[in-house]
Amino acid sequence: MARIVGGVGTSHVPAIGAASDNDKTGDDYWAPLFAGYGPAREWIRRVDPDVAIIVYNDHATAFSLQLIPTFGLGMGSEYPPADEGYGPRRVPMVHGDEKLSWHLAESLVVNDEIDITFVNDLHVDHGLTVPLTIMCDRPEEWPFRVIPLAVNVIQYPQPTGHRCLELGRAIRRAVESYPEDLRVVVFGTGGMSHQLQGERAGLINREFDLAFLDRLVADPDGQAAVPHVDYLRQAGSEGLELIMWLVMRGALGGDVREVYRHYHVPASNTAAGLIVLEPVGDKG
Amino acid sequence: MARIVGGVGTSHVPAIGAASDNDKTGDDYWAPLFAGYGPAREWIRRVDPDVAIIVYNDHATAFSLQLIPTFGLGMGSEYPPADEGYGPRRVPMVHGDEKLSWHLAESLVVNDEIDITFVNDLHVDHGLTVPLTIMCDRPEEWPFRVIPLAVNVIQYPQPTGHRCLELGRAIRRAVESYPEDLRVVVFGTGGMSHQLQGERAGLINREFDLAFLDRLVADPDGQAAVPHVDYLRQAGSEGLELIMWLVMRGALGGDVREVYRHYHVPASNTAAGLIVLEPVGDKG
Amino acid sequence: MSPPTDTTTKPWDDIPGTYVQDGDHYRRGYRLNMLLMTLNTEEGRRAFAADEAGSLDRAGVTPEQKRAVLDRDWLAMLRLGANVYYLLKLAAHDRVSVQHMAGSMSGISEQEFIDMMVSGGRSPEGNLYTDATEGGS
Amino acid sequence: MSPPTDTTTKPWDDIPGTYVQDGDHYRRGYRLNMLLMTLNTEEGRRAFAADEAGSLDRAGVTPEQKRAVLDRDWLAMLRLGANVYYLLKLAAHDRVSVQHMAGSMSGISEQEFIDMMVSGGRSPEGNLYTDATEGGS
Ligand SMILES: [Fe+3]
Ligand SMILES: [Fe+3]
Repeated sequence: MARIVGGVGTSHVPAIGAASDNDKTGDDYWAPLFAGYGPAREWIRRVDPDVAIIVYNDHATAFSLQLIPTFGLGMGSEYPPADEGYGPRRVPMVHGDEKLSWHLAESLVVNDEIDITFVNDLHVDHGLTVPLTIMCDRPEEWPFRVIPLAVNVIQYPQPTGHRCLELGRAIRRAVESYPEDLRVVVFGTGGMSHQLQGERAGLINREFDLAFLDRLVADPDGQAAVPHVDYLRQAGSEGLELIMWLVMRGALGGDVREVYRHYHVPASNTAAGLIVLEPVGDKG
Repeated sequence: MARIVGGVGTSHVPAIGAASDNDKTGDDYWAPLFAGYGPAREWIRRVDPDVAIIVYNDHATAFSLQLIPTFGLGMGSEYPPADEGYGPRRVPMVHGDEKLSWHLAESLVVNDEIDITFVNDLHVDHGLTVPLTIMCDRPEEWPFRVIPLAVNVIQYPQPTGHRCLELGRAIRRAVESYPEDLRVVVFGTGGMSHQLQGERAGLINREFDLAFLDRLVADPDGQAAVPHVDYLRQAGSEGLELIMWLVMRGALGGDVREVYRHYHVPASNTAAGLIVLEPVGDKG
Repeated sequence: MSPPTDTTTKPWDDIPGTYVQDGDHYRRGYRLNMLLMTLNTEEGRRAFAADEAGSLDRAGVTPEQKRAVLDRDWLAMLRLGANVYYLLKLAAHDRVSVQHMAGSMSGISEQEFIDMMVSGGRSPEGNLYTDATEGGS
Repeated sequence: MSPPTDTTTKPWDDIPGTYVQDGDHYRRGYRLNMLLMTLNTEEGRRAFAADEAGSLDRAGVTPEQKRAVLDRDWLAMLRLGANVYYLLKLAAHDRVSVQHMAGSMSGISEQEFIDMMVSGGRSPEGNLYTDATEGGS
């Protein structure tokens, strides 16, 4: 039986990927951030997952205003890194797990009435590949298969925090009903506080971010009830990406153990956060 | 305040559109079918809606296996008739209602946690245009605006009957919370029993179809609990399209009055059904 | 995309002569269906008509799928992963009727199929379960 | 697509200096954003670089949007419906940094913006409500 052995919440700032790709992780600007990634990288090596379900948002790359899925689930066998303006990142091909994707789709739609959009041909942007870099550094091949789950966080109306948490819980049920013996990790990505636009660009809210991390661990239902306008106001317009961490949290079940936390300002225009969680009662 | 003044369930067989487009509605083969459309056309002229929300499925036209939304809501101002192999049908442009689309999206996602895919550029195929022909004949311009709502009925896993009914109920709440004074009709399209494929092609199940119509009117929750395999088995593989009628039924609220019913075999390979419903307590 | 085999039992396995578009069918037919999808445009239809074999090769379909398309073996295409809604694009391209295609799949002529439909269609009786015992399964 | 005006009040109206991608913004910026989307491909970037004005005309953007793009007036583009994730494609095309773009929108230089971020970013204090009374609204 498959099971969820851990969860990762992490920012997915493009500049973090660029710093890694361009050998700048030792620079004064980047060294403190990357130093904090060490323990998380050790953790995931130890946990050694077979598959990561990466909850992320596409940034006008695979999707545009022409078509915006609330929840887009990757069904493919390969997800090439996308060209976002500079040509594709030179990182390994992202390999999928079609069988598990179909199982997830079936369980989510039939058992939990989540209205998934099935996406086969999907180029994945920094929202998905930067978290891989953060957790895995620069391997020849990514050490696990990946199922992308793209969430609309850009276009109002975004799914509610409650819905994101429920999606996570449905993912947990789906994984636990999969007959193969797989170790699955779920990533929630994006955030933390940042605003890239407008006269208020550059907003950082450390207090909000740290409170979010605390409540994510201890009171996910409470955090899921926070209305979107509070994120926009307190965490910046792009800080709303944090709702994707609720999907990850839901997938971990009731109580969790906080394995590791890292918080650093700035990564480019963003407060970079990282949290590693394990479900209580499960061994990694 | 906008309100839902009626519902239409109807087959959307391409050959019905072709018969209309090619002036064959008086032929022996087609005359009995089209004769039965008269009272429904009179009804919709009398009801004179401002907008029709047309629940239909795309037939490998706007969507392909590359990307399959469970529920795709049209957000555009125009939906051109699509080329499905013979060039586009020569029927009028389908005009949308962007403001109502955005209101629906907001209400469905935020209030009812339906995970809509927003679709702007959408060419509409026979699934949407044939019902317009059935209800409106061949006008210079369609007499009302249209909001397409595309449901995945082709690719397993399809949304459950229960989910379809709940989507309809959420549409009702959305329409009733719209400040403009609009008269809205909802179409559920597809079906009835038919199977276009395999050694069992040509299956027609009159008994199933008529029982479906009865329960759609009197016991929608009971009909919504029927598992998909029963449709596949009893109504043919393409008969599963009937779940879209449940969306329409949900949008009409509790009790309904059956205004009109028509049933004819065959339209091409299909049992053609038509039902007109009004919410009880509302005047058309 | 690896060609899948159906390994699990499914609730529709005992429906006779019916091919359900599930995940296995999806994966089996992906490339073939995406090729058929190109017939939605005039440009795609011209390209296919000009060089069917080459179009099939470029689409990366299997040799069996290619053979089935070139032979217009509708049942074989279906079994090899084609979806009926995509096959209708090929029927439109060939200017053959749905009745021709459906008749071919069910082993009768176009006219026999039309006559069957006019007489009320294929009866559910004996056609709901593979073992032909109604209510079985 | 008719250019919309914002007629309803929204819960985020009192957040200062923030442009929310709602339905009105979507409709206002649709064509402009779809043009910016073309910068995702090498081909699109070449076409835009070769003839910016012509690309904008062909995309059907408004004269105000065209002017804002040609002038690289980032705040004007935003106000006229551009979305920041789409604007980042133009920043990438121009090889200017996010800090340059964000600084331009907030009225400071790239270096000033970088320095502000290194010092912990723009403070929430006084920046959560337009009337600058924390907890108001
Ligand atoms: Fe992001
Ligand atoms: Fe259909």
